[in-house]
Amino acid sequence: MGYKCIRVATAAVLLILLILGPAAAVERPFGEILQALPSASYEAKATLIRELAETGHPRAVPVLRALSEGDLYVRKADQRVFIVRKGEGGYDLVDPLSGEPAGQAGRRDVKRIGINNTLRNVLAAQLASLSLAAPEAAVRRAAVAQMLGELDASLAATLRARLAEEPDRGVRGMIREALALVDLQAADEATRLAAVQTLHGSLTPEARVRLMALAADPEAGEALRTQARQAVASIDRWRSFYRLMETVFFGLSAGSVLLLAAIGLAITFGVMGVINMAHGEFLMLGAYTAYVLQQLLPGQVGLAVVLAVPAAFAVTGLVGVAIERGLIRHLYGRPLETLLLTFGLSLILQQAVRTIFSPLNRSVATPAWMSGAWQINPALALTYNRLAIILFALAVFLALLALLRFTRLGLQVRAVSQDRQMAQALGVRSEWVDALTFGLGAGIAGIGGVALSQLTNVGPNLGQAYIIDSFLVVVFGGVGNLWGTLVAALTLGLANKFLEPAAGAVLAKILVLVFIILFIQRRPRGLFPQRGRAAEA
Amino acid sequence: MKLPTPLRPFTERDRVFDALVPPAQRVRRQTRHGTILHVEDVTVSFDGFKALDALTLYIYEGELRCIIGPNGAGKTTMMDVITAKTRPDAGQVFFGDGIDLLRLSEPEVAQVGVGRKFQKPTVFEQQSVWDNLVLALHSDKRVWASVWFRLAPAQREQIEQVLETIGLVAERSRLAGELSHGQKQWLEIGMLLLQQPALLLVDEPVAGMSGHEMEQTAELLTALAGERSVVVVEHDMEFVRSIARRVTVLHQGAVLAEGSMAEVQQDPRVIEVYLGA
Amino acid sequence: EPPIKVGVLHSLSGTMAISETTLKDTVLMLIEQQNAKGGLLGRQLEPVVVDPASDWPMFAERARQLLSQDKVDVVFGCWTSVSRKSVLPVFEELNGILFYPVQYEGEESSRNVFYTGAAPNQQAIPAVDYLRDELGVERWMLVGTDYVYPRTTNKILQAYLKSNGVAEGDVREVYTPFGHSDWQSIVADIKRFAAAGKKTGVISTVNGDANVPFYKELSNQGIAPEDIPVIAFSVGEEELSGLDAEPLVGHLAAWNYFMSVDTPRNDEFVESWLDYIDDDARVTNDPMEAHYIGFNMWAQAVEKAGTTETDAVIDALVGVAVPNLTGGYSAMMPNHHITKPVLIGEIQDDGQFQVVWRTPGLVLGDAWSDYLPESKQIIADWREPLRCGNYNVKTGSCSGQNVE
Amino acid sequence: MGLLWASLRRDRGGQVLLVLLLAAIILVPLLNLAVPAGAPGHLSAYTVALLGKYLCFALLAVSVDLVWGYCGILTLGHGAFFALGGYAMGMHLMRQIGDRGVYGHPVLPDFMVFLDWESLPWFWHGFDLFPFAMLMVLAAPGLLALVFGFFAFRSRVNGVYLSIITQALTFALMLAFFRNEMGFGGNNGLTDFKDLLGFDLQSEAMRVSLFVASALALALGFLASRYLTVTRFGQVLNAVRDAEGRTRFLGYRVENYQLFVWVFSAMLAGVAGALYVPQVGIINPNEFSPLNSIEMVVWVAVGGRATLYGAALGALLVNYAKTFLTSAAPEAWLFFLGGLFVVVTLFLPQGLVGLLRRSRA
Amino acid sequence: MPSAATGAAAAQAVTPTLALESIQQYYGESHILRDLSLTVPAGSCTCVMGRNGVGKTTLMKVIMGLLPIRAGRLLFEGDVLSGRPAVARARAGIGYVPQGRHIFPQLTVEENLQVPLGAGRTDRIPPRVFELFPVLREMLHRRGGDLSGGQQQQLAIGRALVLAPKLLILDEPTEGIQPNVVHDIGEVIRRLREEDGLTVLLVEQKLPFARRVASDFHIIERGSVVRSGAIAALTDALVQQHLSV
Ligand SMILES: Nc1ncnc2c1ncn2[C@@H]1O[C@H](COP(=O)(O)OP(=O)(O)OP(=O)(O)O)[C@@H](O)[C@H]1O
Ligand SMILES: Nc1ncnc2c1ncn2[C@@H]1O[C@H](COP(=O)(O)OP(=O)(O)OP(=O)(O)O)[C@@H](O)[C@H]1O
Ligand SMILES: [Mg+2]
Ligand SMILES: [Mg+2]
Repeated sequence: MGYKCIRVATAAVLLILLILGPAAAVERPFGEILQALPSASYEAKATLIRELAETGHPRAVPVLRALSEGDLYVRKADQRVFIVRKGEGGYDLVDPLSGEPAGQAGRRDVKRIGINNTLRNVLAAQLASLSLAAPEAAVRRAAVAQMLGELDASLAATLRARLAEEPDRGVRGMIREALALVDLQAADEATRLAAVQTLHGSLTPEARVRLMALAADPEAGEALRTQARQAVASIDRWRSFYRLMETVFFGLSAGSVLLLAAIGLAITFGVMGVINMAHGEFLMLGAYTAYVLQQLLPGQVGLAVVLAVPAAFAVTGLVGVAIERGLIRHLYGRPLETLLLTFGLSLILQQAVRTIFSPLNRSVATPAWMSGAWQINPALALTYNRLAIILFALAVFLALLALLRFTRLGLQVRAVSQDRQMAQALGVRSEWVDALTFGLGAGIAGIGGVALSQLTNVGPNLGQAYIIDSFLVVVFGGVGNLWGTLVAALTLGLANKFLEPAAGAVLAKILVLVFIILFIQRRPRGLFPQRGRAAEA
Repeated sequence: MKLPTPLRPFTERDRVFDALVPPAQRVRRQTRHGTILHVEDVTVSFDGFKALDALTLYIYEGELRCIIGPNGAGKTTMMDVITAKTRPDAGQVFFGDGIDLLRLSEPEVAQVGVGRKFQKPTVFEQQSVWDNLVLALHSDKRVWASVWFRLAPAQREQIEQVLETIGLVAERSRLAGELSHGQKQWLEIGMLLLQQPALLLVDEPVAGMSGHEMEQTAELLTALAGERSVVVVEHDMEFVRSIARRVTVLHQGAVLAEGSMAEVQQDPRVIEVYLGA
Repeated sequence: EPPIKVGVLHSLSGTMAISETTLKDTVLMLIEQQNAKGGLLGRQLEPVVVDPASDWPMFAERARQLLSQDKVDVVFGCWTSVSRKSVLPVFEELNGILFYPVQYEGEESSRNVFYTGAAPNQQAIPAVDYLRDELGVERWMLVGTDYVYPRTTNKILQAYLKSNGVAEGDVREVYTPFGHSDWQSIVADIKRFAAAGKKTGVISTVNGDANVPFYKELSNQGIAPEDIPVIAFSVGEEELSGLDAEPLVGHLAAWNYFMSVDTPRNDEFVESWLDYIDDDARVTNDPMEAHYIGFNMWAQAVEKAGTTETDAVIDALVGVAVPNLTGGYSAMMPNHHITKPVLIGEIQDDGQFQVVWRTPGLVLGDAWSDYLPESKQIIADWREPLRCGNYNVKTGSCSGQNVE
Repeated sequence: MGLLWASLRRDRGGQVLLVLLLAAIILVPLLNLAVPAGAPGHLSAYTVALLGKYLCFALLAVSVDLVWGYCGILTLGHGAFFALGGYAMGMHLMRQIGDRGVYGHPVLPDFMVFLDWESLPWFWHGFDLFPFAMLMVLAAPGLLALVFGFFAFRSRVNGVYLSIITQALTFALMLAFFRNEMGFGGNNGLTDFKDLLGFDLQSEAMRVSLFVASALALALGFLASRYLTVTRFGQVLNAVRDAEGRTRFLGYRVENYQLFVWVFSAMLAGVAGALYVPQVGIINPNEFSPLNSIEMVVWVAVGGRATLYGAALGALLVNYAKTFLTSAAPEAWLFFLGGLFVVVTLFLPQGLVGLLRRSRA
Repeated sequence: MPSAATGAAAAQAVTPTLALESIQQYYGESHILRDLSLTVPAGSCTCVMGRNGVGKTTLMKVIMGLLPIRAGRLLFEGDVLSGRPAVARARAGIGYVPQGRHIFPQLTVEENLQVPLGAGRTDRIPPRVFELFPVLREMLHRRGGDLSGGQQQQLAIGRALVLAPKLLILDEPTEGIQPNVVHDIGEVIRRLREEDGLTVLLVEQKLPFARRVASDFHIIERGSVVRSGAIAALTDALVQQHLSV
């Protein structure tokens, strides 16, 4: 509402200015400042940006945003400034003053107006104060958050004014917090005490920093200092609680990555008994499928990632079936030799990818809905990609479990892997079962690869990075037990993340390995061992 | 003081490597009462199912004892307990007078003189019949002794004899894995003989043997008894009748009846659960 | 006339292939261009390519093969320090010439090796200066892969920062294993470290494959360059081509060359590279420029010496100056390191860097860091009369030499 | 000993291997030192070093075959023992540098100097003495194998579980040795060796001596392993491989047999590593890489399991193929090597030895 | 009961359920089945006998298609079986109870019984199986590998019946089974033949049992059939001659 009013008002002002002509302009007009941007040095640009913001021009926000996002260009031919949208074939130009389309230009006809980090800071600050009245609460919240860093008296006044009309409770809370931060420096004791009270549960880093400073400030009164110290203690309690939550989240997400990497192996190795050294390369194939799909669907990152899941399943699954039919089926009953064969295969697949896609890493973009974080509070944010992967891993796991539990295939796979000849003699088409199972394991690995493509490099070495961990997970969980794989993956993920802050990443990894070695001494058949007479013999 | 949980199992284990202890001597068995094996109140359960239920059983020195009982009565499980393959939940097993078998590991049980033939013939499939027998041969079985082991002429003789007995002279250099089911049974009996145990546990020796072979086996076992104690589990009543002096009937993990073959055969409970009309 | 043989010792398979294959292609391109110009001394150049397969002992073996079997006149090769360390004795024993194109930790100067990549003072120190002076960074997080280059660089930086009055508590070092892919905890840690109220910067010596997940995590956890700038020493155009640069815009790298540098010579180089590799999507990077400089230096030295004979060429090389791609000249110094400008670039969304700062002049590569107590007193000078790579000015002795 | 000769008489492959080694011990020094460089028949230093390296790998393969082929322990971590032996030797060579390092420090190796170590860590003491270092070449891998094996075998860890924890072991060691704090030179490892027993490592004579030492070590290692496999000890190993449980019921303490052969094999691997390091001039944590250990198993499988000489043959062949292919077809050698493994498994289930046997039959 | 006592001669008239013609089988170089021919008349219970190691089990595996043969022909209900894989034979209606039971050790009893359902001859476990072997119902959720030897044997027979076979091959089915159950199995075989029209091929060493359930017999020696006939013709003299050592 408020925003609209301002817009109407400023539009009116602008209209008047236009009618009155240049004579009435005390300050330089918006367009003129804008035209000065391209040729200015970085320092000069900073001043220009401030000036642009201060005009209060309705186009200030979009223009500044375009500048900060690198979408503000200058046309080489006439040195005019445009906002640019990258479209098919070329660039669509938008007139910065009117927001109207202004034709097209080729890549080489325009030049971007460069900014650097300092300018980005300036831009962020200016945008923040401009968007304090934005219609979306989230934008306003971000604006307030941005302001926390550089609070001063004038900003405080703006905020105070805003507080009165702010409809959103969350934003109001933030503004209050920001004002309390200002009030900490106030002259009278009471205001300061009240500010400390307000900041008691605050999780923003600035609050803690300033309270700490206050607690250590010899000038401040004893009561104030004690209050501040208590506030810090309470903040720290909350922070360590959220830190624990965060670590758990990290652990679960690390565990789900392990799960996704290992679950295909839990089938090819765990159920079928093929010591599948090429498993890592199946992951890699899945990741490359995601890459290829993104190439095929330019500009549709999200769709490509979603489609990549079935596509990777199909591609890797088929490769798996082909490998099983062509090679591995000759090796049943000679499990150790599958190691040799699949090791050879893994070398071949790696080199094949190197030959086809070059040895360089490929870039797989992350869709918008998997970028960024769900900021629960200033001390706890859950990144969307990790959240997505945790859910995805569980979904894959459950689907697989259902498949093996509720279809005939599951039973037949186990029968075949335990006694191939007898299964045949009972009419089980072991060839089908083998091919399907291996294909399933490979396909699931491919799906895992799609997930990995969202987290890490897509390159020929991708598989190598995960193969050892995958085997560890399957073995730690107990070969042949899907639940074991789940529990093992999550346990290892959590163990790693809980150790890491104390021991460092390297030592944490070593400790986890040592833990596995010791654990296997205690339970020589993993977490969920196969039991019974047959297993003991 | 309590050790941290992961370390505790290492201290609990009572198996010790022989580098650390003097060679496990064959404890001289003092068979005061003439019993060579005491099985007392042994209970074994699997996931709540009692395979052995307070089983008590004594085997006497030099005796040939037949144990019969329905499928699943716990006969094989009983042998598992005696040979340390399965640890019972409760009960005691003594060998001779002094040896608590429950505290020994499988090789130690074998070394103190308990030999076993498995229900499902288990031989070393990748080794020749001859080598299978050499492996079984009664001798010092520690690592260092094996490194310097040489077959003495007397031992060679012994093996030849056993080969003769089990009718595998012609197959001596074939791989054990290539033998037929019955031949494997024989080979395992041969291995048992060469182990020279004081107590032989024989689980279903004549399964898959023809009538004539059955007679041979019967003769062999009868000959062994006296000098050694023999426990035979078998379902073939004809065979049992031909060797049995004393028969124990197990049922649901406990002794149902015991006595001479004639007595047992008359027992209505045995007829009901086992023999049939 | 028999051709002049040029050895190429870069891994084409294994973990390092990702970086080194490009360098092999670069050398092949340079040879082709030189041949098109009529070769050297009227002789054609012939490349001898071998694959040490990212296996360090294999590097030594291959080096020996190149020098003693194939009898090459010069070798361009190696990427990792350990591969260079592995071949070093071989080059000294068989008296060969190696051009090493990658930035490294320094602390070495061999008569037979020419270091065309950056020494720490040609990359790390200017980077710190930039962060401190231009961006006002006061708190420092040094994140690296746990191996010698990051360790040494960070040691030098620690010493440098301390000598500039940075407090103990305002510097923190964190190391990860090779190929580290789960950066959640470390990035969260960076955030916490930065929450102390002072402007914080991250100096990254994270190596190779670990960078992609590192940057993805940075952007996901919302670490914006304007809040916490990250400056990297091992992330170049090639690495960026393997990830979606969009969320990283504004983070920094310090190099001696960027593909985006606007000079005619660079345009020409980029053009011929894209032509040669026949793929418009490919990029050029700093180690490629190093090979470009090294190759031209060698060619010029051969012309100068009038022979490819090793000793003559080694002697002729010192003092040779050739144009670099950033618009100046690089010269081979007596310590076998070269002079280079240092550039700071900001990552752009197209995977390129925009130069935001450069040293006013050329920086001279320092083999022995002045910020390490033991190495402070060592200098390298391969000219007469010193002819020594590690001359201890205190004791006046020339230590650790394998060649007379 | 009689048993050994008797079994060797039947072991044609073993005979060939020993004869070849003997020939190499005589011919290689002759062709390298006596025939002048450039003359036909001259063996270059490059070739000598290469052959020496192959022989070390062959010894390593024999040690792997002993536990895998004969005892059924599929070890995916034997590289750890090899590397430990190598590090023991490397540490001795580092200490031999003395004050000839770049910083001229009388005691500390270069990497310690520039990472600011104050004094030599305790575990570096004694390595300046050759006999002590040689003892450690055996003791370091031996002890690790003893401790690891003691617990693993006692707990009856076997099959893939054992394989994977051996892999975890070597992986953990790799990460640990990568750490600079460990005091083993981190990723750069130990390099820049100068001399051994007072002789220059780069000299022709030294190189030939190392080659001869490797050949002798391989011959002795082979004989010792062969002896072990033909005794009843070897039979018990086989029995364990086929039916571990059954072996116990015959009165054999299986864990002791496994432990013995495991430690013995680890020591052999350690010796191979110790001979390898001075010949290639570097030892770095990469030698602990699980991939390397898998490769060792592959050598054995290619050559032929449970034959010993087949393992040696496999190691020689695969490594020669690697050397040859990486220079002949740098872009495609992985295709060839991978293809070789696939073909061998599919068509030569008993490895190359099986092929030889079949062609003779 | 005339149907149970089908004589060999009477059966010749109709197509035999199974006919083997000049089978030659080798393990590597060792010649096990030598020019072996025999027929199993429809509806009969034919018993194959012979000493240990003569090749009885081998023969059963050959019939089941688990071992390749070098020469000879197999006819099942007049169709040529040779060359077809075991799966096809099972689906054609041959049920197999192997020597050594070959239970899937990690599958529960129920799952063991469900395995043959995939062959498509039936889609649920016939209640008949539990009727014949009540112990299986009690043990339904126990792992097959945990059962006692005799229980496993019963499971193996039950499992073969799930296939609803036309020909049931039993390799020493009484091995390790308690006497009253042995007796029951004899009854089962009889009932299956009578009520379900099943043909049975039996390997059996125990004479009394063989005499009780079989209608015909073949004696194998050195890989060939040396004697055949109706079971009544199996005299003690023949036994003495061919079945004792
Ligand atoms: N590991 C185990 N888990 C669960 N149940 C078991 C296990 N071992 C044995 N049982 C059960 O214990 C009972 C006794 O088995 P055991 O093998 O001892 O019988 P048995 O008397 O030898 O029978 P048979 O004569 O058929 O061989 C059986 O019902 C069996 O199912
Ligand atoms: N896999 C094999 N490889 C080589 N020879 C074998 C193999 N299996 C069996 N034999 C040999 O084939 C012959 C026949 O074996 P088979 O198992 O058919 O005998 P059988 O008549 O069933 O004996 P039993 O009554 O003991 O079960 C035997 O001499 C056996 O040694
Ligand atoms: Mg039993
Ligand atoms: Mg049989």
